[in-house]
Amino acid sequence: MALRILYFAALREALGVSAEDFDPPAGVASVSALRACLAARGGVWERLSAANVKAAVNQRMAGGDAPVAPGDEVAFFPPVTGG
Amino acid sequence: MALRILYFAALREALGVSAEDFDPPAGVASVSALRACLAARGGVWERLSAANVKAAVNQRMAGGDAPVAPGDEVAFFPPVTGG
Amino acid sequence: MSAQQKVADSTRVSVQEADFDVGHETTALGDGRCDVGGIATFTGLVRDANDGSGVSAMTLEHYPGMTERALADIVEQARARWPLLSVRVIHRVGRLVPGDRIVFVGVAAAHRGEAFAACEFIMDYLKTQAPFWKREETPEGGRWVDARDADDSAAARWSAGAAPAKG
Amino acid sequence: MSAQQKVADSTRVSVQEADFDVGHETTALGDGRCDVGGIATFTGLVRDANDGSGVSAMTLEHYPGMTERALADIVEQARARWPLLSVRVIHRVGRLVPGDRIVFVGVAAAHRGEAFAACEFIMDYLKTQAPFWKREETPEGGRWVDARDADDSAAARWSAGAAPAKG
Repeated sequence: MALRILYFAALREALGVSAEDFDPPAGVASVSALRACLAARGGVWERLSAANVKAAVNQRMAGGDAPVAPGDEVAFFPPVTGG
Repeated sequence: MALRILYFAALREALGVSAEDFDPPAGVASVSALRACLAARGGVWERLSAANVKAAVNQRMAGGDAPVAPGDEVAFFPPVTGG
Repeated sequence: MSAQQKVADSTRVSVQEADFDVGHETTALGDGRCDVGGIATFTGLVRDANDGSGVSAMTLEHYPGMTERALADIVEQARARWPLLSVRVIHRVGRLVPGDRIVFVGVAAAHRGEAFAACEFIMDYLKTQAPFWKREETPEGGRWVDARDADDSAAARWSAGAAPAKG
Repeated sequence: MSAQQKVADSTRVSVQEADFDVGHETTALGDGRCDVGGIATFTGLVRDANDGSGVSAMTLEHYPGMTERALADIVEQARARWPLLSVRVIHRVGRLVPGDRIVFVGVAAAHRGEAFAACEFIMDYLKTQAPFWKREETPEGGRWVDARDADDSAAARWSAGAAPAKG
């Protein structure tokens, strides 16, 4: 079972992708490992390495250490600007 | 020309007076001197000596040192409780 | 636009027996201008209990003339501290029952921090500087409400250089 | 009375394209109960300028599902800090023009200090924790709004034990 990955706002626009199903390589079990793995695609994907890219796991804000497991919904996005 | 003196709320009720025109003795030229002079009437008037009685001169909050002069409107009242 | 700004830049203060319309008052603070980022409001209501006693009604006495002046002074102090766009203060007098609105303070500003700070500042000062007195009706009879020490300290924190962290 | 209290004790959170009625929302926070001493509200509006450019419109993107959850979490954090009676949060999404309402936060409590603090806390956390993103239309084209450092520090001051002086 893959991860469901979502991208929002400026990041979504830059990547040209709003969502994907992704089977991470074995050993990719945290938000930061997943980020590094996606950024390794190169090109626009290197934007995922930017320090200000935020993440959520299963719809809750998550730090780099947060675990990710098959079936999780993981989102990457710029700092929020609502309100 | 006398002072116009007003009393409000619990103080007005205790004194049984809401307003009076008062010619202070010569030398009574500050809020605290006026308070002492009125309190010297004795009985219920001694309530004017209470530390928590506030004063206004010409419709602005005034400390004990504030000057009072003929024609002024001076008010005495308990701490305010609006809002 | 400048005529509307002139109107909206104003301070409006009312002391009245009549109730007021919170939606109308809040909306009016931003009407006709597009530089308002946020509007903070406070509406005070009559509670049915105070100091352990039931309150069936209260009567608000005030000092006509001084009241309006005191409220305007308080708003001017807030305007000297923060860049405010429009300010509205309404205080009711006369007899009120639990659930009734007593007071409304609304502040429009470019940024929320200023609107929140000024709105709370005006309420804190109003509580200690504006000449209103509440007399409550309880099962034990009528009684004048005692001033709360908490209100004095709430007002005092503004003069201790205790401006909110974000200014 | 207890059935009404049950309703009014609730938290209501909405994410919607439609506008809202500030008067109705504010009044509803106190309806049917007489233990509310004050209601603090904040209404955020679209400004016609930002970072020196004119803004003719903006579009709010969000993360459906997470948005509602994040807002509910923020309100729960506020409830854990202060005794609140009712809380209402509304955030609009979609296309908005200057002067339009974006967000509403209303908090009813027994005392004003709690209502003010919780209302500002919810706004500060919403600004940094709720997944909304603004894209502005300006004469130079569309642009995503940058997060403001001031918003991070506004939220951070609540975790530095910097509770308002009067709690």
